[in-house]
Amino acid sequence: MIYDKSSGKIVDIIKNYARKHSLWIVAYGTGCGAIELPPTMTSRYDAERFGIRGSATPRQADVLLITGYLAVKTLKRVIRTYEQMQDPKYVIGFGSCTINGGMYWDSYNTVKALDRYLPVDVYINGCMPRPEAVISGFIELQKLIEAGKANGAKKYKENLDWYRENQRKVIKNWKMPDYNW
Amino acid sequence: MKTQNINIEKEIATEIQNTFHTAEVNIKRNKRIEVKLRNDLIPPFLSYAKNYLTFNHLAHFSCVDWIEQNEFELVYIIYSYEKGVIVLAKTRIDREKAEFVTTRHLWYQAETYERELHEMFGINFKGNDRLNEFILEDWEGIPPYRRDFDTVKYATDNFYTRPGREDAKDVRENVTKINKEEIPEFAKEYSVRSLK
Amino acid sequence: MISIPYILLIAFAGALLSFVIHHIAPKLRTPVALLTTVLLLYFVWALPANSLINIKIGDFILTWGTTAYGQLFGMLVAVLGFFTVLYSTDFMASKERLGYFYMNFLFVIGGMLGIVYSQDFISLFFFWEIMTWSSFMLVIYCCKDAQSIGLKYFVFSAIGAYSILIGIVLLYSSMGTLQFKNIFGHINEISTGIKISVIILMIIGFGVKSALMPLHVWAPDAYAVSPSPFTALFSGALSKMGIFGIGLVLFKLAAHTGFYSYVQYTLAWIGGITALLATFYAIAQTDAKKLLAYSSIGQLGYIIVGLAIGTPLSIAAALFLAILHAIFKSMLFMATGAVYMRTGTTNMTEVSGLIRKMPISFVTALFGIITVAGVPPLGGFAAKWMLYESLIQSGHYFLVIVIFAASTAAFLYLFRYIFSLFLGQEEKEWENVKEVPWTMQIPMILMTIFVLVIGVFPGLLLDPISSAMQYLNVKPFDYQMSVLFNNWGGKVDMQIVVRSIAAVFILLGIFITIKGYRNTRYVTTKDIHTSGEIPTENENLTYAVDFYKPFERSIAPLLKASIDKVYTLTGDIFEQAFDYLRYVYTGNGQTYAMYVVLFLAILLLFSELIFGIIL
Amino acid sequence: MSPVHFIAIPLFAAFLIPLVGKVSKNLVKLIPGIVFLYLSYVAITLFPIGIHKPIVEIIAGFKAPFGISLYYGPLAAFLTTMITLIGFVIWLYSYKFIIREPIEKYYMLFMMLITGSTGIVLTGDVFNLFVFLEITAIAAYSLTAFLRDKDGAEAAFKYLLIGSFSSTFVLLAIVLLYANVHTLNMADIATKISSVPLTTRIFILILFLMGLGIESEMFPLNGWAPDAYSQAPSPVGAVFGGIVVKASIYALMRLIYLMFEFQSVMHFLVIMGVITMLIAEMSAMRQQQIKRMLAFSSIGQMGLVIIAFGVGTEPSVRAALFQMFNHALIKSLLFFAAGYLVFHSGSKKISALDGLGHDKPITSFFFAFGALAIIGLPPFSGFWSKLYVLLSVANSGLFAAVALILFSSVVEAIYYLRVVSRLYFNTEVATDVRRTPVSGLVAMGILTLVILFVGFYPNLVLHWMTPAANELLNKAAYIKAGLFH
Amino acid sequence: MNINWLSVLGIITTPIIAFIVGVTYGGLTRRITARIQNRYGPPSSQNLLDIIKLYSKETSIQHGVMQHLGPVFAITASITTLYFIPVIKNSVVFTNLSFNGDLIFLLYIMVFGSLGMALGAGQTGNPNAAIGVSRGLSQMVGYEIPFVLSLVAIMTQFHTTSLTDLLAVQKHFADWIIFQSPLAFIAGILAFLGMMGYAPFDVVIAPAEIASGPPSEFGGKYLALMMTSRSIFTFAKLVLFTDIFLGGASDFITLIIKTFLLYMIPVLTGIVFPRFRTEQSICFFWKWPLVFGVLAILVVVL
Repeated sequence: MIYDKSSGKIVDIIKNYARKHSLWIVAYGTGCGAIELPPTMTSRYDAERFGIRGSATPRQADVLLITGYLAVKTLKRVIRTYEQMQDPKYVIGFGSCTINGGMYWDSYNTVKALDRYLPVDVYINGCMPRPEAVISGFIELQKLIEAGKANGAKKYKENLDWYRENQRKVIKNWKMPDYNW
Repeated sequence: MKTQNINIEKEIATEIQNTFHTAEVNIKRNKRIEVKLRNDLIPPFLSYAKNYLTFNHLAHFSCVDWIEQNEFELVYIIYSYEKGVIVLAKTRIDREKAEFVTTRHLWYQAETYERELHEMFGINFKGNDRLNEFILEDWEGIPPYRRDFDTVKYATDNFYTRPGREDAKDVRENVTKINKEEIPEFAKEYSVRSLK
Repeated sequence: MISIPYILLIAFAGALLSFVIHHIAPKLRTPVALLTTVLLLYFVWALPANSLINIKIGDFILTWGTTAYGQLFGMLVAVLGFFTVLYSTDFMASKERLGYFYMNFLFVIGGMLGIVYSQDFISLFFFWEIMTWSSFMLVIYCCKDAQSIGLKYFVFSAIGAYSILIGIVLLYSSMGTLQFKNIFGHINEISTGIKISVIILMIIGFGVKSALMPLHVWAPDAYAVSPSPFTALFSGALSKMGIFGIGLVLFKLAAHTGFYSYVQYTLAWIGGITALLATFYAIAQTDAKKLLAYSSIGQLGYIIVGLAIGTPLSIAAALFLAILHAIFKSMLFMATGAVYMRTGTTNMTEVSGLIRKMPISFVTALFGIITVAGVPPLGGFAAKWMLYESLIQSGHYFLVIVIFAASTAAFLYLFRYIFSLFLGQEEKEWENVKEVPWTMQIPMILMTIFVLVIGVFPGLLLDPISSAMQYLNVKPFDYQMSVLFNNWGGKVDMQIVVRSIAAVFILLGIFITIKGYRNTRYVTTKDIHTSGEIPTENENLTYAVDFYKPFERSIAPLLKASIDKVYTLTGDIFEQAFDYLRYVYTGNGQTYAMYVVLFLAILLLFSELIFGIIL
Repeated sequence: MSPVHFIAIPLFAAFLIPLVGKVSKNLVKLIPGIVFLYLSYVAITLFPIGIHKPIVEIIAGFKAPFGISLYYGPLAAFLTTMITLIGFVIWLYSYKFIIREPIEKYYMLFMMLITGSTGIVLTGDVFNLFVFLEITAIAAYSLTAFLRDKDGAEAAFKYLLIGSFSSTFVLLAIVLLYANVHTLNMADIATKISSVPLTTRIFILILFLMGLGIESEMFPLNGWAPDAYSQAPSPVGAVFGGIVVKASIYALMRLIYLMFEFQSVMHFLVIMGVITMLIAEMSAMRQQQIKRMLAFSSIGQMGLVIIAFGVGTEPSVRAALFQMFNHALIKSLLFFAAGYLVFHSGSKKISALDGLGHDKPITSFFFAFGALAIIGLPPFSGFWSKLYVLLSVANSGLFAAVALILFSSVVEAIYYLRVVSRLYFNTEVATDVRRTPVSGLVAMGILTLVILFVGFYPNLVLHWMTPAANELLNKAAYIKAGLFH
Repeated sequence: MNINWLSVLGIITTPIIAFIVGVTYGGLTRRITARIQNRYGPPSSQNLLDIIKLYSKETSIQHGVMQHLGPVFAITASITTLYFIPVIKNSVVFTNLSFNGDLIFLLYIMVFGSLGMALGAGQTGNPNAAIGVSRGLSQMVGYEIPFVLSLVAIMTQFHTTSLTDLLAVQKHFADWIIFQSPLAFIAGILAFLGMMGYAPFDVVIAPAEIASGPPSEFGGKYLALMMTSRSIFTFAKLVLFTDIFLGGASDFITLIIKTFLLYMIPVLTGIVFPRFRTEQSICFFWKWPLVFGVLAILVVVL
């Protein structure tokens, strides 16, 4: 897979253009952030004009939206969902909980710093980020895609061991199938 | 129209006191009665309250960790729709050997509360056969709601903590103290980008 | 050398021989049975067109002869007989009482061949009964549950056979002969009442075997419990004997009478309703064989509709469907049998995801269901097309809706069938399932090729059908090797259809997916979107129970009303009455003595009534 | 060679057997075999003659109508052959089956019974008919009680009770007949009966109908049959079904055809036949004991025969005779098989037969074979006779009877196939170390072969049926042959 | 062998045109929906972008052969169906194979794709997919009956089963079958609503409920193929209905106008209606559309 704009092939430009304008999100409603998505998608803010659309299953989706704090239990599911997605795929961390734990900084069951476990392309700050911020985050992602820099999935694949190590550190009982890609 | 009995708490309290002589019955405030009982009297009391005093709603069931007395206090909050009165039935059990009997036969929803208490406090409810993994997954060690469980220590031991957070001094101190891990180059990029 | 008595002799001698050999040299029984069917196949195929044999028994002359119509069905029986016996060699290998099995199997085949070559009603009935009891023996072959089912089958068959017999008896008493050549065409010499009774009785009788709707209740259970090779023959060939008989009655007896149109109209509607209801019942089944059994009933309903409409195109459609149904339903029953052999069950809620384990069976089942559905590239389409065209053009507007509804609803159960058995979750329980042995694959593969070829060249099958129709005194219809015509000038060229589908399919298939397929990696069916939850190995993710619940809810009143209950109730009432009646024989000598005295008294007192004389 | 051998030889053997019994039991067992072999020789010799031209034998020197005469016409030829055949297989079967002492008494009674039956078939004299009837009946009573258990004795007593009615009625009828026509020779009676007042004739008919109806199992008079069949030893059941009843019904039909030709009698017979058949088949449906079930089936089949006789046309009489023949064969086979099934399972109950087909495949096979045959399925002989009965009944326009016959066939099929499926298709396999004796299997095998052969080649029997039926129907010829031979 | 190059041109261009038109219609639909919901809405090229993106996505996993063949079946059926429908009246280029086959044939070949899709969905082993197929097939039984009723009415009225003959009947504006046989049109168009699968009849792919149903395991190329097929198939169905009821089209502009108007019926219905449950939609189809269909036949027959 070529993500780079610098290859200069017209095909890649078209592909990246299409990718940029067609972001299908699998909204993994983990925390309170999920409540910000309905206003984002509906008439008031209408994210669909940027080609952003909800999709039902990870197989069809491009963007994994982590909307809030991640319990260890949830992380396991999120990892699985992420690994079921098809390349190219992007992760957006949503709200301060995903960045540094937010108000759950001392919780016994919440992971802080999502990027230790999944390659986050864009973080959206705030607690909670308003829909404007969400859309701005998406636009940021679009810019990255167009520039060919949204290569989190690639990084994930290349440094799978490091991610796995972190993941296994948190998830005590690793019962998942290993996706060796 | 039903006439409002203003002395209903007193009536109930008296009735309870007359039935359970060892109980310590206090009227905490309007429509709220506290009943402290010996732990072996809790099942008969709840049954009595449910069947004779029409307290047929288990509103809540929780636990307080009295680590100083080495005891758990179990609190059953039951409610009567007819009388509009809440009764808090409290009892103490041994903290070391945390065991109690189930009240699932009275209220089926008690099962869920008991599972939670089992997981969070490590109380074993005899007669409840569904005390399996509930909210936490693969939890090892001290149940997290016990007061001798150090949550900050656990969090710092297990989860990576990002440096920063200048806005919150107390937190920052903690964080800077504990963060010793190296971040690889490629990962730093994202961290930096998101923090700027 | 090659004549009908030899065919029958081979069949029956082979039957007895395989029974005897089972007790002497058990290893030889299967070769003997197989050899018998091969010989039968050769003999039937090489049978000269004009053979005619007369045998005198008492007052009657039994006549056996070949007709194009009989030969059509005879060929079908012989081919299916060979395939099913070949299929049995490995399928039945581990079973007990194989001598019994093969004996009755060959008896069934012999009986059916006898039926198709009969040229008089006595021998028709003779072979009909042989076929009936030997098939009964095979229905009860499997297990204890089969007993009551077999008994039900036999009772219905007996009722059917005896109503045929009453018809025969009526014909004999009014015409004095039972030769086809003396009866066909001379039917108008007898009175209308007898004519009507004969035709109705015979249609009822033949209708039992072809599972017409109020008489179908034996079929699902009997199909479900009989061993799979026999189920294939049962549904494929045996039920076609009913069609054979109805064809004879309709076109050789009823066609010359004044009330033909009423018979046609009634029968067509019965067929249509059979098709619809059977389809609905099939949707609600959980056992694959029962599902296919109801499907068979439905398909036979179409055939009856086609026969009853009576236009050349519709009769051709019916006969085409009859032959094709024999093939594709055998394919499906064989695929089901293959699943049964490897998993030990045909319950669709238990088995799933066998596609990678049993690819040949899957392909057979896939082609089978596409043919049943009547979707274009395969043979089923030609039959469906001719049937609908003839229905619309002969003005049966509402009937076409009924059977179209049935045909659409058929997709439901067909998909459920193939999905539940072959697709869906690959369960750990069936991890070690293997493909069936080659003896079972060969018939399946051959029949798959057959439906493919017939799909492109329906004319191959329409040739014998049109000569059979000539025998039935039906006007010829237009067709070419691969082109079908209707009466309004419409036509479908199957070659163009198949070519275009194949071209697009190959273009897209090769250039778009083959590359993709190579680059992809197989993941198990546990690796699916389950909202992040990780299914454990033993977790059952199969969606198989209550597959069509919403649809069943929509047609709930139809499903609830079961004709079966009526029969059960009738049977219970009779049995209870019989039970009371047997206490006439009290076992008490005094009572018996009293009966004697009472009888004497009655004879004396009512002698005027009885003998016309006052004593 | 003379037809009198049919009566004399068994009679002689019957007297010989107790004497030989003092010497050797094994010899006793052989004597009936020798007798039957001899009788078969007689039958083979006489059959070709009798079937074409009746042989009339005068006993004691007086000419008919004064002397005692034997009439060996086609019908008698057919029936004696049948009795010989059935008797032979019954002997073969009994050879190992009857192990209970006193064996010589069993064979003596058996020989007596054969004497009686052949006598009934052969005699041309009404009083002798009565005598032979009594011989048969008394032998039958004794055989019923042969096992000397409580049930057997009870059944025999019932049989005796009803049988004494029979004797009384027949004797009364004969007396009345003699008082009116002053002769006992049947041919003579036939010529003179028209002079008797109608009322008297009807009365005599009623008495005959009562008397012989009891023996031939007509409906309200057949109370004895189920018990007698089921409690007697199995070969005796075959004796009843194959010999006694067939002889009695022959006697009844002979008398009726000879003396009374009212249409109403015929219709009455048809009605009685239908009622007999229906009630018997329905009663058989829910029987718990296999032999009792067979007994009821037997009664039902006799109903069928009575219907066919009652229709009274040439094809129907032929069909009736054919049906009689087939029934004798098949029912004997069924009783034989049932005998060993009961023996192996140790219980008379049908429910005890579960899975015997696996343990005793050959006996079970014979039973299944017989069941299929008696239901009337091709390619067994039962198919043809039932078909002939149906066609002949229908030819007389009695479609209701046709429908009822077929209805009872369905019922018959149900209860027979229930047993068959129990035999073969229940999984519990009972094991019995005792083996079925070869003699029994040979007996059943002979019957099976005959049934199958007749099934595939019915012409063999049908060929003889026509003269036999004609004899019964053609009164003038009988008179001519009987009186002026 | 003489090859009619115009036909070859038609055979190549027809699916392409159908794809472009279908995709644009899809995009327009989303935009119109957005406008009605007081949103700005995506650009009308959005569907095309989606499809390009899906094609460009990596497809690295599969659940078996049928998952591959399912979408191929679907697109084959769509294109083949299109070939047997006269797209432009009397046009040499766009006649394709419409001289062969008739309405009954079309009814059956249209099913081919659904069957393939259902098989592909089945192979993935996702229970949601099976539920979706179950719902879809159940609903199909619902709408096929009124549809066939209306077709039978038309076939009976004009004594032909051929689509070309039906086109020949509707020469002038007043001859359109929508005017000649309005009852059949009502029954047909109600069935059409179900056929298009927009709300209220979108219980098959209900995304929030059963994770988009049959295609829930399809991503990347599979989904792209399916969307392509869907676009072409939508166009084919629109052309079919235009040919049957609206007198066909003799040039592209007419075709676009007619099909677009026709297309707006299910789209606009879908925007304002909530979703029906399966049995509700079956009951719906077996109520009024059925009555209209029967009336249409009765009118023709009597």
